[in-house]
Amino acid sequence: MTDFPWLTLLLLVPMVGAAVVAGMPRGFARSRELAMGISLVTLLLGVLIAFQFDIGSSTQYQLSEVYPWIPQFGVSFALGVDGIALSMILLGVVLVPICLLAAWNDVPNGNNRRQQTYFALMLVLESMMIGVFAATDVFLFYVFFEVMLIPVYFLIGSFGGAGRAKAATSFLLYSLLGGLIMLVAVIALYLQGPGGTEGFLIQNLTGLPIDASTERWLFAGFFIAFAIKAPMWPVHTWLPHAASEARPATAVLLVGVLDKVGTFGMLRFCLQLFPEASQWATPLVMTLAVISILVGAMLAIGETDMMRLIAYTSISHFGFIVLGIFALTTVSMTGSTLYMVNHGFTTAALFLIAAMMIQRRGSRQIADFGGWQRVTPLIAGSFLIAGLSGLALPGLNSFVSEFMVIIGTFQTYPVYAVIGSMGVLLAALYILLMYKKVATGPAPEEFAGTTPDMSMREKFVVAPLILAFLVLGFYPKPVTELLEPAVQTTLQNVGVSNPAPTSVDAEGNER
Amino acid sequence: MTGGEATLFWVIAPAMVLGALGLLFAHKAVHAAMSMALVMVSMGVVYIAQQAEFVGVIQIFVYSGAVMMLFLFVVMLVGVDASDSLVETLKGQRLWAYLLAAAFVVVAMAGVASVTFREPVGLAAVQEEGTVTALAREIFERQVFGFEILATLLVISVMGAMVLAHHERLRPVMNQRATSNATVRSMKWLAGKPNPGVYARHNAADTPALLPDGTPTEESVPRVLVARGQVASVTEYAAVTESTDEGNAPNTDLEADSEGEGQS
Amino acid sequence: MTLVAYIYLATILFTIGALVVLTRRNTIVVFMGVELMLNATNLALVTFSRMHGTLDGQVYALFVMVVAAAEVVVGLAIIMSIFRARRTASVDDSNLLKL
Amino acid sequence: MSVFETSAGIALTETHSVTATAADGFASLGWLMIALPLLGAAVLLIGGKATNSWGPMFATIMSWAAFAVGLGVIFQMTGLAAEERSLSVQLWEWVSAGDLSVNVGLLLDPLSMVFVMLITFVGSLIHVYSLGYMEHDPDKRRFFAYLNLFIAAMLILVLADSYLVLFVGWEGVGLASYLLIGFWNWNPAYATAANKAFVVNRIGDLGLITAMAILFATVGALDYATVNESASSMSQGALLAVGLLLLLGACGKSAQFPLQSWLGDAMAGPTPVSALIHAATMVTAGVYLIARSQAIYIETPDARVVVAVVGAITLVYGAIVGCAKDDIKKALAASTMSQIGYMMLAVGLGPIGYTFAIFHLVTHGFFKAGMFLGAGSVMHGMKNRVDMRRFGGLSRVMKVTWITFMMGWLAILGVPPFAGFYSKDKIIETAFVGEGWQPWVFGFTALIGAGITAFYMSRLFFMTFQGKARWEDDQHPHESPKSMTVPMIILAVGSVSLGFILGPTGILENWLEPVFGHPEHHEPVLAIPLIIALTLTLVALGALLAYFMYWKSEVATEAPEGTAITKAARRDLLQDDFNEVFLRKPGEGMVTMLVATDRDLIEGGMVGKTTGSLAGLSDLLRRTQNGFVRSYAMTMLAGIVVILGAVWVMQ
Repeated sequence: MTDFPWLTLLLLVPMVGAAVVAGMPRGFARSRELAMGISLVTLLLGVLIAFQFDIGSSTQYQLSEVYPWIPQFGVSFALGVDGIALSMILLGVVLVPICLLAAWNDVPNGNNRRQQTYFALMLVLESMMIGVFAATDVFLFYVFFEVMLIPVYFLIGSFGGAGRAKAATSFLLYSLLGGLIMLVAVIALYLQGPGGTEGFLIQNLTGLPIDASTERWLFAGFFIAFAIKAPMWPVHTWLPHAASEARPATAVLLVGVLDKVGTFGMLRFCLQLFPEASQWATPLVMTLAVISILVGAMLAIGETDMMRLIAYTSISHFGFIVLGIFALTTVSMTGSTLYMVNHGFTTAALFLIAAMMIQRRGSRQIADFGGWQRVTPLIAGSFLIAGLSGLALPGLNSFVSEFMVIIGTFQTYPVYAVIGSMGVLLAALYILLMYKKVATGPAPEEFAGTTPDMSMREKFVVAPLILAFLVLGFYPKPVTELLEPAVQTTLQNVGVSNPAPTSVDAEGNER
Repeated sequence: MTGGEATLFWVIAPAMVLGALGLLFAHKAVHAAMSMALVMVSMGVVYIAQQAEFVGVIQIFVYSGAVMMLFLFVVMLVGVDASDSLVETLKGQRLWAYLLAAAFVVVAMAGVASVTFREPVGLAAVQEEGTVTALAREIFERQVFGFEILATLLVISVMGAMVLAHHERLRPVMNQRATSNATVRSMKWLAGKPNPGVYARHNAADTPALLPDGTPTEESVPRVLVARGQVASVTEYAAVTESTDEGNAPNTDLEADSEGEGQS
Repeated sequence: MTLVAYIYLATILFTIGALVVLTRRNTIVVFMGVELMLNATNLALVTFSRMHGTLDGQVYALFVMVVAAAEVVVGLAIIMSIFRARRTASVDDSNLLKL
Repeated sequence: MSVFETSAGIALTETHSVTATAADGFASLGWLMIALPLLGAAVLLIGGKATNSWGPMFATIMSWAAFAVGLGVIFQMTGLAAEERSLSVQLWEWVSAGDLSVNVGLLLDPLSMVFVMLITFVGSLIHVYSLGYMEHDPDKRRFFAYLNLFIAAMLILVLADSYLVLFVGWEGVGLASYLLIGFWNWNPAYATAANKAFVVNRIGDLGLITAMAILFATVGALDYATVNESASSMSQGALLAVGLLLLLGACGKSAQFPLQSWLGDAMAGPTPVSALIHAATMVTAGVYLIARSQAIYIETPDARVVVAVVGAITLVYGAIVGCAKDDIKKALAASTMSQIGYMMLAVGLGPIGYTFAIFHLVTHGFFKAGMFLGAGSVMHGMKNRVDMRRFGGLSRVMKVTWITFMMGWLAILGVPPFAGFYSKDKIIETAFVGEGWQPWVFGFTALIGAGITAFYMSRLFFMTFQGKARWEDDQHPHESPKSMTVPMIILAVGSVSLGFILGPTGILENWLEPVFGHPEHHEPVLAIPLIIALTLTLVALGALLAYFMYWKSEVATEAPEGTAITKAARRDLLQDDFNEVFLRKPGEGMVTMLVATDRDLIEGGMVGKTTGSLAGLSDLLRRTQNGFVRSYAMTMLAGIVVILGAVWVMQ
């Protein structure tokens, strides 16, 4: 069964599903159930694939498939996963059904195709997500990277809130800008490579003898695209708009999974393909990462719109992820990749639960809330849990990863680690201040007693997320085991080894 | 180029340029079309002179005969009188157009002049079995695919023209019943419009009838005449009545008319 | 006096046709300008055909005629319908290309 | 659950070393101590309204069950030789990547078991007390869930076998504390207090995280065993840094200077919470952390001195604040701060102080919890008033509360033979041990602190229970129900007896010897009897002063103006004002500035100007698209001319 094209199948199921959902007659009443079924099948398939994956294997990409696509230009349709890609794909296929459930009543089923379009777009997005993480051909990656924008653009632009047009345009332009810069780098990279019919395969482009200045330019081309995607300060301004104007389910997929393409790309492309340049750029990148952590957190503290606040917290968290990636130690990089998974769940919970309150209150402004712990105790309680996950409370998912990033970074860049860890403190401030303003205080009279608490559907949205918090918080081992070999491979490609404990060095005796 | 052909060329080329200039400067569309036809016919002659007999004949038949007639037909439809205003609406358009055209002529001619053409081969060799046959061979053997596509294009364009020229009927045809129903529903002219006026000296349909207060009413005249502006003035006859009935000075022409009418 | 004279003639006719298109505002006249340009091109094609001793130029001239005929048919139909709708045959009045 | 054979060990002074052995028998069920209250919390929180009726009782039972398991473990331990009383329970591999590998493991040793006993016993008593105290609260179930959560987290903290697992408990108790301080968060001030507690604690946690980062970078592991073993091979700089950062963490959790500001506000929580978390258990976690990290502090005397200095400052600081507070709970909170200052001082003194610090910690846990419960009982009878100036003469109506409170009062004063005498005097004696300036400074600070403590605690006691009744008109004080008084009585018995049971008999010292070793005996710079005499004299003086000021003379129902220092002490010696001016205001300014920067400079300027100029450019180009066919045709002709021209020029 190893030759079976699992990944292509995984890619196709939601894509074909989307076509089916979209093709149903106008006013079709069961499109939600249909989409949900498709996403569950995808999830099942994803889990099956996870079992096919051999952790101990020595090959970098497993389940790989290579078909010629445009052999004249060296482009092939090549899929394959390492531990990092697989974990991101799994994150995606787990989050999509949750998001679909959360989006159940987002678009009413009128005598038109809006509902079907909405759910079909989500499925298309899922397919693109899988593709972008599974692509092992640089050009194919680029194609998915760009095509992915289309469903998001429409999800924001035609289903979003009042400022959706601006948000969608801003999102699209930012991403396209990054993508175009990357395209230049992609083509230039191909010209540096061996060429031939498989000239775009990552394997064939790894470890190229490129001269230093070219490598730095290429690195910059890729890095800018990923920094915009991630997003890092100062190219972050599209995210708060997009996240606050999009439907919460879209925002979850956008921030929780799609933006990970940025950090994923830094790992897989920037570090692996341009090791020298990566090390050359490390001080700058680390500085930007630390600025992202601190500025993102402080902007979150100063924000008055709940959704935008959550978006800013993501900027801060992405800072941590980038910090860990470029610290180039096994611990920090494993931490970062684990953070990528954790952040997906955390943001999902924050966005979705905040949206439940926003929907009931009819406003996104934090100042319009107050005392909601007494209006909807269950929602407020889960919001607190999600918030605690966001501020990396030990026992919940984010802590393990954040801690690993900090102590791993400390091994090589203590100063950055210490400054970055200030983000831990600021996280407590933004989460708790928001919770205080939203949930504590006297119960608002016009809502108390009349506003319904969490419905059964919403419980099914929140429960898996909180379960994921706890499982990943207390037993992250299955995930770290998946991630660590991939991280090790990347480190080998960069040619860096872990720093040994200094006391052992100094004394010369081993523990 | 033999002497005969050169002569022909020097006669016909200025004619063609003149025709083209006529197209450029003629005020009336009809004149423009006529100059154009001149150019077309001359062009056919030139083709024939250039050993392209078939093309030349087609040029005269199809272009001058069919296409130009079509143009004239449309010109007639749109209005023979329609003439261009000489006031240019786009600022600088005319000036720039002449400048650019001059530049184009200079550049293009300079370009052509700088090319060294080889000795003309002539068509005698390829047209051994006859002009038409050679051409037919060319078209139906080598270029048959393009030919088929052109045929399709023609069909499509005909369809397009039909669609464009066709006037979609937006409401049902008004038959007699519908018309009478509409009349009754409108509560206007239930008993029919008044007949045209009848005067001693004139009883054609173009004279309006007079209302009881003596004012003429246009409703009594057929609509077409009104549209054409061919309604006769009542005053024409009033003047006559005035002269026959001097003692009764009219306040207005119309009143005079009506009085005159009453008296006569 | 060589065959190049025909090419010069074609150039002049083409220029005049272009001028007609640029300066005249009556749609029908503009259209005739376009036809003039096409004819000028045809003249060049036929001349080249004779120069090179192949029939390609003539064939293309024929094809151009066919295309021009098709164009005239559709174009005039368009002019008719514009005229019906707007009671004018001026190009400037129908600046429909502008949103 | 899997049991690993590890080399988790406790390294002490060079000669003394105990290796933890894998627990077997009953002790291998040690994880139940944590699991049971955690289960309680989970059942109550997830069960929702269905558990309203039986939930609180269930939580109480869970807490007692944890106590029972702890007892069982201790019982098993007593059967082992002193050197073998260090048991390890390995649960599962938690964090592992590269060189980092941390197991979730428990270390059952004498030190942690002392804490287990204190936490579960006092904690369970307070559960019982809360059954009465919170009886009419609509959210009673949530309260008990949080209490159970706290017990579980605190047990994780003390039972952990590595800094990272300790950190889980560390933040866990912080969360429980946050939830409980903000339990009545319909009052925005209470919610703010909860936030403050969490955020200030986070500053300390930052220290702890950084300390762990240094440990990992230098030692390569985070479990106590490895760290203790390798501490001697660490560089002095790293040791000092770790020592100070751990102290920062301890300061946050134990409300020590300069991170003490949250404790007073934390009194916003229900009184049982104040008794349990902010007096008996959680706030002593800092002391535990320092005691646990003794291997590091042994190597770095400089850090140790800083610990002692922080302790000394806080003990005076708390005492001064305690003198000025009129809010009974805030006065007790200040006293807690001061008493923990004593413990901190003791652990800062090095090996000779550890045992006494833990001893004082235990006795303090009892008498301070007892007094807090007494204060709760008073509030229960006085409709939740806390202003001592409107109390007075309650001894007549609340006999049980009065007596039990008196026991606690005498204990904290250090009157023989009450518990405080044995524990606190030992610390004062130890403070006088040493060379150079240290014994004199620390000794006299501790001594004077004892005098001030006597004054403000007597003030508190007299203002509340003695003198004339100054009640407001609507007050009808009454004794509290049995469920509340019984725990108070038990704690009072402890306050009376724990001292001479554990102290002079050497039970505690022997019990903790495997952990702390047997320090050589040092003579204080003053004779011991002299120290005791001085202490008791100062205590008597302080109490007498309070007697004349607050029992014999009239107590104003409105606080008098007071001197500048009184005013400052009422405001926690201007700590909050300091924070406000030097931390919060600049922080707020920074946030405002950054928001403006982000909006105007980055979004408006960098991005906005770019898009703006692009839009301007396209606007210019748009003008050429005027919709006139002839214009377009002209551009075409121009293009052709240009191309032809270019061709011509190139030829």
